[in-house]
Amino acid sequence: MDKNQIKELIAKRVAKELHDGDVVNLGIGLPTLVANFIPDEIDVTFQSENGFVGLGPSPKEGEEDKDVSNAGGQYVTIKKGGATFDSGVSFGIIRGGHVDATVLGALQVDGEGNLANWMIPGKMVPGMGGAMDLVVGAKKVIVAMTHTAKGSPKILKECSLPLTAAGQVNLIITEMGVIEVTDKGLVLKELGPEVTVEDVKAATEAELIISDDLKTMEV
Amino acid sequence: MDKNQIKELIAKRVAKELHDGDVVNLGIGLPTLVANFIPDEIDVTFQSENGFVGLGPSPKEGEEDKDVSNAGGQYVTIKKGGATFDSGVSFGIIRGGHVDATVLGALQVDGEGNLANWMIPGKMVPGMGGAMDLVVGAKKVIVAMTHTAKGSPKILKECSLPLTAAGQVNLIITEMGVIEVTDKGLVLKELGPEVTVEDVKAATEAELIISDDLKTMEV
Amino acid sequence: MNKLISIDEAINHIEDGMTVMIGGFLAVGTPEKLVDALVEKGVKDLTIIANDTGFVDKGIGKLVVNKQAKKVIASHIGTNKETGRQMNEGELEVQLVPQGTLAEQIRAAGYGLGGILTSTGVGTVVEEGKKKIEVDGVEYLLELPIKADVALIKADKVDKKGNIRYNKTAKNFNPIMATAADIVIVEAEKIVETGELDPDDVMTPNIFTTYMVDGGAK
Amino acid sequence: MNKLISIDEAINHIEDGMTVMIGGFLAVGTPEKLVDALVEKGVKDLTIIANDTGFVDKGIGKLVVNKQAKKVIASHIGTNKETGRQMNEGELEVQLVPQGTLAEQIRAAGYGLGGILTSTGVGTVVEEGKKKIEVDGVEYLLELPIKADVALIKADKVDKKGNIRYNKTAKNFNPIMATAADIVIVEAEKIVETGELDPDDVMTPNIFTTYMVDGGAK
Repeated sequence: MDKNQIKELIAKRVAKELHDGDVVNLGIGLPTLVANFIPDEIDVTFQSENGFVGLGPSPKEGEEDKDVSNAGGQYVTIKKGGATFDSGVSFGIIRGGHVDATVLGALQVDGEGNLANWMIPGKMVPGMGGAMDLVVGAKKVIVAMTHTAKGSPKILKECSLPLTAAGQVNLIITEMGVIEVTDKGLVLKELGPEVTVEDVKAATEAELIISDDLKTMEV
Repeated sequence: MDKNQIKELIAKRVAKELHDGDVVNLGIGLPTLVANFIPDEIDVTFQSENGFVGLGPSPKEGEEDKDVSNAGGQYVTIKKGGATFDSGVSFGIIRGGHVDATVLGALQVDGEGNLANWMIPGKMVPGMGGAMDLVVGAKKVIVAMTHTAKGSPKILKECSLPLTAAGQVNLIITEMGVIEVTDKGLVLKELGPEVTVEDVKAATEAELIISDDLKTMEV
Repeated sequence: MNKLISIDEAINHIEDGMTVMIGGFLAVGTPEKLVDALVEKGVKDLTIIANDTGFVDKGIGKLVVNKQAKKVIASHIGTNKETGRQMNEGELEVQLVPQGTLAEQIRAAGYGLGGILTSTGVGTVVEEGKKKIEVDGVEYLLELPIKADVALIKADKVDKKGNIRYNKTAKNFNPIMATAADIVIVEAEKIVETGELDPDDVMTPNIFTTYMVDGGAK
Repeated sequence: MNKLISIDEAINHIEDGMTVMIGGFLAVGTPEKLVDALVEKGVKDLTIIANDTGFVDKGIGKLVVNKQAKKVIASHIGTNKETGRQMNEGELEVQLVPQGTLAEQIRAAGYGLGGILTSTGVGTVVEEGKKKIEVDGVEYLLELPIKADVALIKADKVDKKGNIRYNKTAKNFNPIMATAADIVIVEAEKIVETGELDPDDVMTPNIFTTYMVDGGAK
């Protein structure tokens, strides 16, 4: 698989986690692609933390509204039946548990469900933006990312970078598999295409419990 | 003076405390009358804690809007340029110090600026409504009331009834005078018509400091 | 997902012993048809959270008169003598809360805050049993979130997706309560098509609305 | 009281060393004309409170590039390399705050709360130096109010009394910041007559607006 195929695979698998009626926040980058793979028969409402629900597709060129953007600053549209609000309400929605799922990338995740995705000390300090609130507030936190970075594992025994939140991740979806964060540790529930359990173990620093009911990732 | 003349005198004197641009909350009863005595040349915005600014006069009979009432539940009107909001915003405005003055009645006030106006244990327990927030939040708290109740002083050495708030009253206006609450105690600044300093002292349980610059109440 | 249901279906979500928030300020902005249906169904032992208990024959007061409440959390009960009578005779527990504090406590529950610090009530009976926290030399009360099983909300308009618009002073506690209950039932005077409300005109976003009922125009 | 003044008059209220809140989210909803005038005036040593520092040539970032800030309080600075450079070289103090916490801290200042409890940031560097408070076995951070001397706000419409309406996602921090500064200056695309905005359509009530300037339609 090339880079784009990997991203598409992950996004498609994440889409299957979403249910009719869900309110979902998609992070910048890979998670944004998830919106493209929601089946027509289910109605998912996308929340954008800069202040609205009902995130629609990108506008046609020349039809942009300077006052309608997503949390990444790109021009987007608001669907019929959407609603706008200020940052206080937006994060009230997030912190108050009214977002069913948040999908975001990670620099590191560990076996305790800890997540690091907002800074690399001395190198990259962009700020946490809304990530800390999203990870603490959303009912389900799905990390969607490539399994490794330049060959190094990103699923670790313990995160070494400053945390975005402690113990909040529920599910990790990569091109190599679907991993659930449980009280007992990380459980590999589904295996990606073209890989073996040994491949996943080799690419993962954290201990992996292999589900008795291991399936192949279906997308 | 009969009862109505007394109320009118007090309301007229309170009106003189209000300035152009002020945001003012008037309590139920006597304080409501203050709105009738604002000079045309000054612009005072009345805030109603049930959720709007721009409180206007009562509607004509038959022109009531069931969804426009004041904090006493009476039908009122909203002036041009008014704005409505929910109870969270309304008390944000109050608690946040955006109300310049609140005018309310009292069962008891004392020399420390303590106020009791919301309950008589075992007898009358209506609840504090918005009074506690108003008294703590408004920049200036003006108590507007008759000087005594059935001949008994209401301005006491120490309130005996449960407090609405501790140390928040700034000014007491009665038919007998204008009394300022200062660090040193209660200072009689103005004397009501038809009374002497001795009369006021006799009708007041708290110590009164007589201002060097004692004036006659002008209304 | 069709959120538009009948009043009877809506009321079936409310059971004995539940905690119910009800919008309105002295019966302005109270969902009267939902209250009437609740009176008719006769569910008991409710904990009612509201600004006030309305009047004996109007608003939330009807539930008190019908003895359906075991507890009331409100800022004011003075306009309904029956609430006071039941309280004095030990039939009803009444917890009085400053109005602004009540609004913030409900908002805190809806918006995921662990509590808020306020000066309101310091030095009064309101501070009894509460944690005091000093910040920069000023003393505050820590007030905790208040949430409910069900919120009954009165709207002017609702679109079929559940976006709500309130009219004038009929807002009061409605928009806040709509955030702080597991089930949010909205009685609307007008049900409109999705898209009729501009995103900027929505006062409560559709994601908060569980069900809505047609309250008909008055 | 005439609140409508020129941009120059408005900017004269901002002096060296002041704390200034500025609305906007990645420059959407930022009052660009006020920012430009502030750049031109060249006031220094500002503490800037904003969601982010925009871009080097757009939004709040222009003030950073022009070295007018001594401190920035924001949730995100990644879209403006100059902010990071000044921070790394010790020229600028940057305090990073989770976006939702920043919104609540500003609201707390505007609405008179002594602070709020949030779970956001627990177990991260955000908790450093903060009081932790446990409620029902859950640990929260006590986050304190953040206020400013001046708030610069971007509106779609303002009426002559100062009632504000924002457009779509250009709201973001604007309505909250409008509550939390001693002087609130609103740049509006359209100034309309008092009465043109229905009381239910007002998003920030006139009492918060100190001054407004005509930002002209784009």
